[in-house]
Amino acid sequence: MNLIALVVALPLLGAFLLPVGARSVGWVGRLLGPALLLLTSLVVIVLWRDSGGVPSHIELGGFQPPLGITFYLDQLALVFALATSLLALLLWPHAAWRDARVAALMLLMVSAASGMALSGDLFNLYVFYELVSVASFGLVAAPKTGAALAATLRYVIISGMGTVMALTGIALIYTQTGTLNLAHLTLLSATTLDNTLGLTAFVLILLGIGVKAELFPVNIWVPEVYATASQRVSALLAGLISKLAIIVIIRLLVLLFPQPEALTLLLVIGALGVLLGELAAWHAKDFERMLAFSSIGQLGLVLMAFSIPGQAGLFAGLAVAMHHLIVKPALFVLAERWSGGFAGLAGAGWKSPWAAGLFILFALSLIGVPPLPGFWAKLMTLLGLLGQDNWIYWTGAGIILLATVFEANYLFRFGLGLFKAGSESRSAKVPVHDAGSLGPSLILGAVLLIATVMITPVGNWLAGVADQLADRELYVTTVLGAGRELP
Amino acid sequence: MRNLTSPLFAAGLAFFLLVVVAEFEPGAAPMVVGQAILQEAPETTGTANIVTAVVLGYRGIDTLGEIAILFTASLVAGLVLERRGGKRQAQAPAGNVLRISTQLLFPLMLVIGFYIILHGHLTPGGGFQGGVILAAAFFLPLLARPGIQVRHFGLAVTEGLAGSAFIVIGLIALFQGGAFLQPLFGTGSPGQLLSAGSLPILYLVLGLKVGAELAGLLAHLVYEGSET
Amino acid sequence: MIWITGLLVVVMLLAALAVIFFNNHVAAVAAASVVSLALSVLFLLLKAPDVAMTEAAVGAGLSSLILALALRRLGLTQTGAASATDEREKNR
Amino acid sequence: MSMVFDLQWILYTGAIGLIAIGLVGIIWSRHLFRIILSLAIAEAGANLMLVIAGYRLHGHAPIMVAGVWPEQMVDPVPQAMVLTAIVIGVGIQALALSLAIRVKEAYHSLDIDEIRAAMQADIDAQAGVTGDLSQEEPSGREVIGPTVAAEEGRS
Amino acid sequence: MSLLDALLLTALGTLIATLATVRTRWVGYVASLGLGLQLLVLFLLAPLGYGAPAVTSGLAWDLFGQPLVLRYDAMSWYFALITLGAGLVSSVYATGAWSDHYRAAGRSPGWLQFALALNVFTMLLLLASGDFLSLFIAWELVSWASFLLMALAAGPALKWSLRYITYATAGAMSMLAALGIVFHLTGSLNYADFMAAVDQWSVGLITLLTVLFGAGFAVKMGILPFHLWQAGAYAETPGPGMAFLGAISSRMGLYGMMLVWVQLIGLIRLIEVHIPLTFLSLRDVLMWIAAFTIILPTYTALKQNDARRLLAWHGIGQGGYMLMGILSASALGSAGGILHIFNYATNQAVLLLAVFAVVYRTGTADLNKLGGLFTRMPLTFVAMLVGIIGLAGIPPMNGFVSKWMVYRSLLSEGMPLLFVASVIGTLGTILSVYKLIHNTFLGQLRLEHEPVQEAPWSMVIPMMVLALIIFLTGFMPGIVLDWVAAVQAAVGLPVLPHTLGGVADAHGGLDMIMLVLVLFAGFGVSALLFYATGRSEPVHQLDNYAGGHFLSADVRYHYSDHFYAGLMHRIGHWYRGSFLWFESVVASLASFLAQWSATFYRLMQPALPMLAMAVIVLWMVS
Repeated sequence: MNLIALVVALPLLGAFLLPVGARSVGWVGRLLGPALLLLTSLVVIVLWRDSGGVPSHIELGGFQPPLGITFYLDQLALVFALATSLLALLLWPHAAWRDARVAALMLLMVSAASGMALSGDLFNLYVFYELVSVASFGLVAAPKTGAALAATLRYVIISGMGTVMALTGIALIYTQTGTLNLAHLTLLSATTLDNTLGLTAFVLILLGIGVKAELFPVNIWVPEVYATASQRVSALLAGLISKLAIIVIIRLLVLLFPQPEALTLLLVIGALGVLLGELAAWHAKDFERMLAFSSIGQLGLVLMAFSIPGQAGLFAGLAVAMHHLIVKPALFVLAERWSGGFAGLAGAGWKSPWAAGLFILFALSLIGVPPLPGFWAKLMTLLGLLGQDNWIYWTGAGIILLATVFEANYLFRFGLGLFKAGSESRSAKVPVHDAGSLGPSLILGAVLLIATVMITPVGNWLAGVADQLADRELYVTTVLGAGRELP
Repeated sequence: MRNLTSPLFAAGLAFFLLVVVAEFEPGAAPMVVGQAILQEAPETTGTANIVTAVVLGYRGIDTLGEIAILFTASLVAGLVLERRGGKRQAQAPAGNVLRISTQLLFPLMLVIGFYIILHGHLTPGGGFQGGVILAAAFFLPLLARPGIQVRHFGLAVTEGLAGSAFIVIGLIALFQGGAFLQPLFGTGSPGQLLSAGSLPILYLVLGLKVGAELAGLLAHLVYEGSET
Repeated sequence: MIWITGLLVVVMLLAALAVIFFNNHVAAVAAASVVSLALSVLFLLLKAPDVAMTEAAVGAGLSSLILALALRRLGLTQTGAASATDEREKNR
Repeated sequence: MSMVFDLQWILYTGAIGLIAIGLVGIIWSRHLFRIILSLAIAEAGANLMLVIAGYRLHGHAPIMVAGVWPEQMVDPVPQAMVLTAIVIGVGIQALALSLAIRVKEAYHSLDIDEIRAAMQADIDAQAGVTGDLSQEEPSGREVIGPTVAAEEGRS
Repeated sequence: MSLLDALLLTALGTLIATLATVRTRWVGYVASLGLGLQLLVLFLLAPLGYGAPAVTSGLAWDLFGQPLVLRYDAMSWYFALITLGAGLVSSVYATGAWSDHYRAAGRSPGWLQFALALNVFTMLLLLASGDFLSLFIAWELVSWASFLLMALAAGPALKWSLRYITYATAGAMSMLAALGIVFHLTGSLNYADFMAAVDQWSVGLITLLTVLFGAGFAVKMGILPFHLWQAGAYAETPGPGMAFLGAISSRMGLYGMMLVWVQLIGLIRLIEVHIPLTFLSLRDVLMWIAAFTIILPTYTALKQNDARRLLAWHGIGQGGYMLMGILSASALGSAGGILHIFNYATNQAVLLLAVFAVVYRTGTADLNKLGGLFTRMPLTFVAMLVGIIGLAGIPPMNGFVSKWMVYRSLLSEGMPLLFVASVIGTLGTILSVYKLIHNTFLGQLRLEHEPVQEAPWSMVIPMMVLALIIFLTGFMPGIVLDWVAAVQAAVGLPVLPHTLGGVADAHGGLDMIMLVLVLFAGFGVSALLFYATGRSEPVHQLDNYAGGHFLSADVRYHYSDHFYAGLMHRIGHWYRGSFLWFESVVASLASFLAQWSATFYRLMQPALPMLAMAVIVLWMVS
């Protein structure tokens, strides 16, 4: 089982060697990145098959868990590690083929992202989170236009503040508990973290890691960065990295801070995110920013789903998160050719019907039109929210319903704009999608359709993952082993 | 609006943190894991400096993450600052005093740097501190003779090789059946220069990498354009 | 022991305030290096020699160097006591 | 003992003071360079808090020296963490400064508001969209606006 | 593999077959054949229409712990019959000549047929829903299918279909909220638990559920506050699509209302729920909404100059009658309401097909530019004549039977004010319907319409069949009343005793057979007198005089421009467009909020909200 460390080590090795070797070895250097990603996804698949669904852990450096750092491999971690490699492979930015440094940044991001999914140590999660954000600074600033650089700078400042808050949170936790291993912390949390100090630490870490998870107060950077960065990088950031940040928060929530106030806090932040995101998206007048605001709204929805107490909440949250993981990158890839204001895109649907068809499919799934998985995810969330006897949860459900109406309006305002007839719209200047530019969207669309057809097995599997995530005792016994004497 | 609210909010945050912090009993860190490491570290890793044992042994992946962050930071700084064939500002030639003192200081700083790196597992200090000193050492000639070309390619190669060496050592442990980044070659006798198995090698490699990276970073900052 | 820590903390906080309120950028960088120097001595008092060395080498040494170089590249190195406002007109 | 209590109070006021001053610096100052500096200050404060977390009164440095027993030593784990945190801080600072250099070249100013306005104008121009602050075309009119229904007669 | 599965599978088969042949010429025939097959299978299910127990489908899923049950009962069968009837007629109408005309205009009739088949399939699925979850899923599919049908004709239709889908999503979301509340209260989504638990719920909860479910259905049905989208959206739908939508699509809302209000919650509870500070009960409020839904849209129809818009506004008005009848909860009234669904479907379909036949020939539906087509298109004229007689509710046609039953029940149930309101509505109907036939067929033929011939047979046959159905069900309403009685039994309303000729009750009831025979006897005598005595002589349409002197042939003396100008002069100021104003208030409020949130992201300095949030939350936490 120790081979899982390769998932973090190999891309890192590739990243270190790429800037050195790229000039001399030419195309081998270019292919090194995708090859490594293929290798890591194979490793994850093999390990997943062997583990057969039973969570296990590995000790890095061979030291006993509470002292050393451990990687915890349950279904959730493995699925996100696999998703990281596959999605990065699918969305390999065009700049990465030309410039070895961008390829190195991508490899760093992938290794840190899978590290974040797997790691079972508080400070280690922070280091991987920091590596992901520094790598994303590089990828976002890659276009080197004035706007991209300014947007990245504002992003660096707000991430810097997030770092400070996360560090303070970790310091508080360490002062109180004296350990960093999540399993050990879970044992101690009942006695030490179940008070205002625990909540303060949670709030600080939530804001710290929330920068990447596009939580309400700290997602000011999202529209600027997604509008200026290259679309595939935005796809990766919006689709994958934000989910990983949320998964980290949820793992901390489930293991260390099971207090109800934390859940209501998540709900309030999520609700504000949904409301502001969807309203701003309705107001946006160009495609990228509409997608950026819609991703803020969707992530607010993910947070609200996770804020439902108990296993139902985790199940609904995972469903919405996985659905957004598939749909948003595909939409951003569509934005590669269809970037810019809506006026310029009037009638673009006639010239590239496949792209328009894909957009309609993804829009329907985002809104939650039945047979598509988006509907089941939203239904689970709403039933969960309305199932609580608490008026805040009911207002949350109301906000989701209101936001869906706005979502339907702005998505199909753009969708129908694609088919606006009229002579000038058929002119040459309308951007056209061809097979090359649609590749990733087509694959993700196929995945969505497969999930639609096999909704019951996918649902049961997700319920299994949610059960494992919700089970704190399983986590502690797997990592620390039953009955071990602890320092 | 900003000038009023920011001090207010900062004061509020400080107040809450103080209220929360006041509950800790003074100066008595629980040291739940710390005490166990202090007992166990000398035997398992064989280092005198327990912090090095923690940095490279117990929390090795943290340090790997750390040098990756530094590598990314200097990579991005290079990516952003580099411009092909940028004009070289005509800088005033440094005075004689600076030139001569740099010639004197350069070997001295190299010695100090390597000393600190190699004794990382015995005395305080190690890869990071030594690497910074090496970077400063490489930076001095730039101050002395502003016009000289910086061998960026050389720096990049050392940086890449050192980083991959760090990982390769970890992988060797993995492929020998142990865990990733497991200390190798036994522990040797504590207190000796050649003790603590693979840790000193890791620190050496780390020092070289940090040194090369920061030198590259400083070079990028100094020059407008630079050939790579 | 208490007095030294107390003194250091006061110096550190004053230097931190100075970083924000000094008009002249070079002075601000100097104040920043004072903060990290005071911090590294504090780390020594807290029995963390490794961290003290790192803070001294990286915090005081390297970051001040990087800040100074950046100042030169940004063209803000005039040492006169120009006030922040007219300096903004200058670099417009 | 009062002496112990004062030491801890001094240290924590120092740490939290640094963080607070850093955060104020980031928000209050208009000049980009000062914001990056204040960020460094805030991170220094956070590092100090981490080290304080591991300090034990009358403890010894965690170096195996003759005559010092492990029980007397200070907690080594936070020191390892701070090592990493300091170097991360410098890494981000260097990155921010290089970005600031290029932003100054692009927008010829280091005032945070001017940069934001110029960036927003760039993004709007690149997307071919008129900024919605302009009064001539109030936004969102066409969505379900009454004009749509007007021509088919009032109801 | 019950008959219901056969029905659904044939519907799916038609859908796939239409999709396969969408590019070819004979897609119309494939679609019509498929719909005909479905109608045949429905006839095999006929016992349902006569009180047989519900048929449940073999396909049952269990999704996330919620069983999805598909079953047909008398009500579903009745609605399915109308859906398939309307679908078949529209599909046949859309094949042949009309499709060539449509293809010449640059659009593809194949996709229209596909959209029709998709709408029929989703509606059959909706009618088969056996629990709340399948009801909601099918409901969303129906709204999105009709969105596809509306958005097919690009151009102005895009704006209207976007408006429709916004309303429809709002309605669906209110239904989803109700669904969530029901799940929270009963822990499951099937009807049996709901009906068992509804007794213990408080008055407020029942009102909330009624309103939430009702809002969802009212949007589709076009009940008053949510009616603004319907006229424009239906009018922009291409030809037969509009006939289908006008006939049955908005009645799915009525199916939902009957299912939830009448069958699950039960009208008795709605009557018990008293609105504080007023003497009205919840049911009375709903009936008054239905009454206003009759009046306002009908008088807006009066002002329309486009025939399609006129009939679309009528669709909304007539919906009010059906709702009024059902809510009267008496055997006679509810039977009238349910019968009116069938009657109005046939009337609306035949009128729309006639209008589109006129459009096919003359190219325009603008009532100010038509006239005197009676001489050129006699069969279409007959079809429209039968349609407007039925719509106005004049004896020989079926419209009279259902309107009579509704009026009679309003009086016997003691609701005179509602009776007055619906009579005002009927007045509006007669006025606007007369405008339709006068401006199109009566008066003098225009110069440019001289060469116009009768519509091709592929369009006339469906119209004639519909006209025949209207007359037959008017002459012998008993045929449909059997099905209506079965529906009443299935839904839990008192069943109406009826005979082949009409209603039999103590106060003399209604016998249409006798009435029609007497009517025809009267016509016969007057026709005999008119033709036999030879006094009459045919006069050319243009040989007329006004004010004592003759008009030359080139002067067309035809009162069709701004037909009701005089009437409008008097009641014009009553049209204040209050609903339009309310809608634009909501729209501008939403756009203001959106602009503020966009500016929040544009202007806000990144660090301040983070610090603010940290402090606020810490304060709350401590």
